[in-house]
Amino acid sequence: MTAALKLTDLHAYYGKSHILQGVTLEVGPGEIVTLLGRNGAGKSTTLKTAVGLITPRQGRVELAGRDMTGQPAHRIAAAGLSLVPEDRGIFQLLTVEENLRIAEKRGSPWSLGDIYRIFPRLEERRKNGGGQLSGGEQQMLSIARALLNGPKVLMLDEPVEGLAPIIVEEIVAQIRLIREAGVPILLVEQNLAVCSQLADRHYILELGRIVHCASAAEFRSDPDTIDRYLGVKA
Amino acid sequence: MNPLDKPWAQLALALLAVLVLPLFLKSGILATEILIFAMVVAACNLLLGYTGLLSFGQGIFFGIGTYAAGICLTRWQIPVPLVLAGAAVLGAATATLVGWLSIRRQGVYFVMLTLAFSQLFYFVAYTFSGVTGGDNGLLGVPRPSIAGTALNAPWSYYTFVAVCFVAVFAILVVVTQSTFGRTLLAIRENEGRAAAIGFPTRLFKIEAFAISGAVTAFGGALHAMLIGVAPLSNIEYHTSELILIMTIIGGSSSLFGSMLGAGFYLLLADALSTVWPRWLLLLGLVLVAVALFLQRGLWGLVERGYDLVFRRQRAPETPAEEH
Amino acid sequence: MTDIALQTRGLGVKYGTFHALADVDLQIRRNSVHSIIGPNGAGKTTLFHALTGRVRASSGRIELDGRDITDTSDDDRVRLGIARSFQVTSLFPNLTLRENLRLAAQGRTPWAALVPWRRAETNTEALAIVDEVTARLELGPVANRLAGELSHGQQRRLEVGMAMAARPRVILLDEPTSGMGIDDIEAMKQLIRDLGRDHTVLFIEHNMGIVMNISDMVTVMRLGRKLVEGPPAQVRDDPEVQRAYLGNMITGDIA
Amino acid sequence: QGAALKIGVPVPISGAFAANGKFATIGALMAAEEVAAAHGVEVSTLDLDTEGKPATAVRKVQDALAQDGVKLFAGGILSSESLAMGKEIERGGGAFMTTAGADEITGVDCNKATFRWSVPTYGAINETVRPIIDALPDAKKWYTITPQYVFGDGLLNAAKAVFQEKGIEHVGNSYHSLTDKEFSGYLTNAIAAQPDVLLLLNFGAQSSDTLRQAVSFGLKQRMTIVVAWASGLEQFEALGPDICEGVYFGAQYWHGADSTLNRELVKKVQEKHGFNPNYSFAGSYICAKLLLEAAVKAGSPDGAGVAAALGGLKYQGLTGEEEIRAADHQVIKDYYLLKGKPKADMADKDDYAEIISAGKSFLSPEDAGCKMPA
Amino acid sequence: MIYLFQVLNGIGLGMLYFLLAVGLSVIFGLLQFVNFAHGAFYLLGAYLTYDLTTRGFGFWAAMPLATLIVAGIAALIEAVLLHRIYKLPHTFHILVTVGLALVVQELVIIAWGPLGGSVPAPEGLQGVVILGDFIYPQYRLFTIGFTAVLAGLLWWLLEGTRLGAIVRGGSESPANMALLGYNTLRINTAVFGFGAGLAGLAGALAAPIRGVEPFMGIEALSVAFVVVVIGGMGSYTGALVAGLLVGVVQSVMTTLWPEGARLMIYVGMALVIALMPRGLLGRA
Ligand SMILES: Nc1ncnc2c1ncn2[C@@H]1O[C@H](COP(=O)(O)OP(=O)(O)OP(=O)(O)O)[C@@H](O)[C@H]1O
Ligand SMILES: Nc1ncnc2c1ncn2[C@@H]1O[C@H](COP(=O)(O)OP(=O)(O)OP(=O)(O)O)[C@@H](O)[C@H]1O
Ligand SMILES: [Mg+2]
Ligand SMILES: [Mg+2]
Repeated sequence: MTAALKLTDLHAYYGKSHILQGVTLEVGPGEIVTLLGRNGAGKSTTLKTAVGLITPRQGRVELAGRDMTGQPAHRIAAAGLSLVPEDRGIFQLLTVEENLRIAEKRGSPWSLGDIYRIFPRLEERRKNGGGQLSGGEQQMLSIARALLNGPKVLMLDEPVEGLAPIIVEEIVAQIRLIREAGVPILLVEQNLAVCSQLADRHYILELGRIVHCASAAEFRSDPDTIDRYLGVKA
Repeated sequence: MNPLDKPWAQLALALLAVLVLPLFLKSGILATEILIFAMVVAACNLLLGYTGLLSFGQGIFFGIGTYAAGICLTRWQIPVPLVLAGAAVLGAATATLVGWLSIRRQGVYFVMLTLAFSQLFYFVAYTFSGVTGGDNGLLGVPRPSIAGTALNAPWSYYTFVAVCFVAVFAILVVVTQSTFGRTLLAIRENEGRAAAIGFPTRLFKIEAFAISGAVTAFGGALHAMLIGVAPLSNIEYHTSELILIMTIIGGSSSLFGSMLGAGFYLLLADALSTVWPRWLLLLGLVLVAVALFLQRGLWGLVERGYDLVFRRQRAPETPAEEH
Repeated sequence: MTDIALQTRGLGVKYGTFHALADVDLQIRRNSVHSIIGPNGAGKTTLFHALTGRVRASSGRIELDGRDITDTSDDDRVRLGIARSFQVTSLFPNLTLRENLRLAAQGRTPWAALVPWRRAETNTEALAIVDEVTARLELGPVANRLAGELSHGQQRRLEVGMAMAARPRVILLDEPTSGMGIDDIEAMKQLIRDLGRDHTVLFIEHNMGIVMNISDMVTVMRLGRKLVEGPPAQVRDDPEVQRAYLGNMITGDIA
Repeated sequence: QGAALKIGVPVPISGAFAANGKFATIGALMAAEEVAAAHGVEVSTLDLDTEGKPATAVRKVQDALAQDGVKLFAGGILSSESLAMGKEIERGGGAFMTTAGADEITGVDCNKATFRWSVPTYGAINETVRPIIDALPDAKKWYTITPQYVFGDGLLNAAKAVFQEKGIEHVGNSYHSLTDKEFSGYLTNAIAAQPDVLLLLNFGAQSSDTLRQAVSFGLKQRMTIVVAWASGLEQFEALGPDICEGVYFGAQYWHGADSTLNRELVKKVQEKHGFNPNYSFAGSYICAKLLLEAAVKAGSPDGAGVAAALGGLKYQGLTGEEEIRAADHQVIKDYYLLKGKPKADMADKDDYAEIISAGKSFLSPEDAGCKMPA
Repeated sequence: MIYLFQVLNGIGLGMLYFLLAVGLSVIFGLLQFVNFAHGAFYLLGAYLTYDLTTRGFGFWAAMPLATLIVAGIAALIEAVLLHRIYKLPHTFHILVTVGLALVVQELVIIAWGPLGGSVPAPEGLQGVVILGDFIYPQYRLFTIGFTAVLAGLLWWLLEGTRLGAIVRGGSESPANMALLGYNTLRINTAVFGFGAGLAGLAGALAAPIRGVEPFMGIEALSVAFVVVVIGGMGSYTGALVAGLLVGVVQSVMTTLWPEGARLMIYVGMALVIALMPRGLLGRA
């Protein structure tokens, strides 16, 4: 069975600095996979490179078996790889509804109606400017937009960062729902609790390389690894 | 750093250019005009290259200098050194005012403000024709005299301007090498940080404007004496545009680049305009080409040439130069 | 003289109509290491902006050594002895490391820099500071490289060095370890602890390892207000802090 | 004969006035060839692009004087550049003949080296306004639109004097700047004053714009429109016959003028270039011709000799009998009043207008303010 | 009474200014690109209309055709040349577009000569409207109505449609548009062509009023800049309000203090920037 998303030996640079030094990972159909690592390890860069915002110097990006390497971001996005970026990427000057409307795509299993059912807050605030939303609302809007775009694979970059626990829980629930709808997810998250609640598998990234890969169960039973790579003492 | 960027090298190049120009150019007037614009462009460079300020208002100061010379020398018999000093002071004062008002805004808004000011000063000069002669300009501006003889021959006035030019260029080199100049560079790089480490950045920018205005007005005064009139066109928006274009063509990373920019433009215009009336078309293409292929201007070309000749022997430090 | 180096009373900051900071009372003891933690958007950086004068306080007052500096401009505050580093690295990328530090050292006497003929090299005092800071940060080997060409960790160190070069009495560090490798973090920890001996250090940090280890005092912020304040151990066990920041699951932060 | 003659043609070849410069250079060249053929001397022209800027003009003239040894200059279409060049050429010991408009050229700023072929503002107004007042006795109210600078004021003051003398009511004037292109506001002022005649005192592109907009406002049906200082054929071509029809134009030159030299010139230009000479062409031609012939007569192109040969010269010119007044170097010649023809009446594509009247009106050199330096 | 006329004049002028400025503003807003070649597109629009009408096309065919050709040329220039320099500092935007403006202007002179010409008002709009003391050219009234309708349409297009949302979104963050599957390069080209087309249309509409001459572009550019700066860069309503304001002030000034009409516009502009750094309606 082909992986929904497969990255092979990706190398990427910012100017002269060699950030990704051979990242290889894959996301299977219906899977939630997390990518862990320290600040600056290159997690966000991995996601950006996968979606084509950064062009890899070397390596390969495959979406459901299709080679997308070197394609511009809009092609890859149109082919079904959705990224909810770190900064959420809300258009501040557009209203909530406009933000959603420009993301609508024929063939997406989610409609505007579905979105308002999942995130009733968004319907309440649909005439609000994107810039006037609270952080949690922005996060919902960003995820909603990705859904309307009909993703084949969804990549979330720190979706719960800085959010109140109640919202974190809500978003975690939504992520589950999305997975149940059949969309595989690649999740970058620093909150280990979130990761362990959601993920089927984990990758650990360090200095631009994947240094560890484990299933959720293995990971939980191996606190040493967590300690070694992520430096967390609970 | 490229050794050519060293202050002494810059000064030496300027001196060399002043001495060599007469050998290559038949026209003393053209040579003189090149020197005048070279200093004016260098002053613009102090703003663009060293402070990061894209000023569309340099024509204001040039025009102010022109009129200062025009009025002083045709209405009253004021000695030339005094007139030049007065023009510089007036230019500095005007530039302080314009700078003070303009630098409150940043980016494109700053550009637009300086542009608005240049239009404003043009219309003021145009409207108060009693003082400025309006469209006719002020006629009969005399050349300076030394030991009782007026410097009417082209090359004798060239010598006078050359001395002024070298002095001004040296001053600008000193300014850019000073703590002040180096702080300007920091402001250009990252103004927020410069403020955060304690520099009142507005003051620095205004001072840069004042120095630039003084030099530009000084050049304007020399220009009025060169052509014998103080024309309205010197304060026009086009003069500002011209100075800016010369600055960018020359390359804003070095003062001597300004000399290259002024020389290149004036010689090109002089050569092309007699060949083909539609020479502005070629000029347009040159501008596009510079922006696409020569972003460090002619000076960048000089640096590249230097590297090619003198660096090739040494082992390459990095496998490949960026770009 | 009191032993309070910096204090705020009822400090508030508004961005437009949005209250980013409200009613913050803070007392930073002289020669202490005081850390500020809190979720993203809590107003920590805004607090630094207010303390250094980058943004205007909309209410309340700020005192440095008992002197009211609420309306003092940002460059004046540098001269009075407040210096900072930035959360997002903010250097002069096309100037050398030495020049970056020299400028920072010169920043205390900016009027001298207005003289357009004085050479920078005549300010021997500043040059001495540059050498000292370079040595202390172990940046000597790259002192003549352009700041933009330094590695991320080196840039972060230089970022802190810029604050040190101003010879401040109070030094504010905004997430000094963000983007640093594990070794760098250890070194930075030492440095901050050191700095606490002859300066007053106020720093923002998401790395609980550092915060809990070297802070004399921790202030937790949330939604622009002070939530809890106390010694590290007490803060760590505070249920409200756990709910708002450390999280009810595990810690809020890795690394 | 002696050495070859060189004549500089400093005109705007590029820039906003390039159209004028183009014809001026061909005109001067034709004059040079004629003089060369007639007197068996070698004559060459040197085109100097002034770009319409006084600074460039002066620089080029200085260069031509100093390097190329050129002493004779025919050209200078714009007032500002002509004034500046006149001074320079005087300093350099040359001779200069121009067609520029500013009264100062043969007025307060007159000098030994500078001659002017074109009629000053006084004559232009008197030869347009007077005949129209006589022809339209019922038109008692006039409105003027004037560019705000010395030249415009020259025309306006001359017009006011005529109005006063003739008992005409001057119902208003609108000043505008040299950079204006939009005249609807000024025309609205004019409409509000309800004049019988609208007198436009601007020139070149600005008078074309004003006229065009006036016609679109339907003013042609409500009042008589007069353009006191039109540039003739080139302007009519830009405007087209529909706009010109019924409008009065004052002009320095018209290719339909009935004089021997003009008929010859028109024929020659038609043969050689296939067009009718316009003002830029004719002005440059006659200036160059006069200068060159004077140089031939004086035996040298030196300024003093040429000036002496030109001063007081009477000759059959393009406008008929012409005379160069020695006291201020002003050419005394006819100024034409033209009226635009309906398209249907045009004999050929350039037959835009008919000559209503022509005549000479000049202030005395003293009244013009010329104190010729000794 | 005369002020009423002047205000009407001003509105007519102002609507053309608006049309001219809104393209510049949209281009700046979307591409952060300072376009000194905007006047050249206006020039081209006017000359193409002139050319087409002299070739026997009616004005009603010439106007849209000229607009489309200008938009096409601009889009081509963008796709081939300009998109390479967006990332460079503004200095280079200015250099390239000043160069382009020169090239266009000289090409116009080469193609159509330096003299300029007149474009007759379209059949049926050549007369004047007379109501008592009120005289006004029909064509000018038409342009007021036409641009007003156009302004409404544009507003709806930019603010009310998904297309407009895409354009405005793209102006905020091209990267985020790409993440939603939009080709921002193509959007940029389209928007540049669209903005330039508006300038071309303004030129086409202005041609019967003021004729054509090769230097009309420079003058249009400076007016457009003034309007955009006063209205606020990138603001649609700002361009409309400022366009009308500048037009009306200019017109009314011709009665009040004609010598200073031009001066006042620049004084006003300097004041607005000094007091309201973002212009009247610019984004914060
Ligand atoms: N635009 C940029 N230019 C230069 N370097 C960059 C840029 N963006 C990121 N980097 C550097 O690339 C490295 C990897 O960054 P990346 O954003 O991928 O890290 P990350 O793993 O997502 O970290 P975080 O947990 O902080 O989000 C870092 O060292 C960072 O400093
Ligand atoms: N210039 C600004 N205009 C408007 N709102 C702002 C501005 N700067 C910050 N904010 C808002 O103020 C709040 C506090 O921001 P601040 O940067 O102080 O947070 P912080 O505590 O430093 O967060 P972090 O941990 O992410 O650095 C945030 O909600 C932010 O969105
Ligand atoms: Mg990241
Ligand atoms: Mg912060």
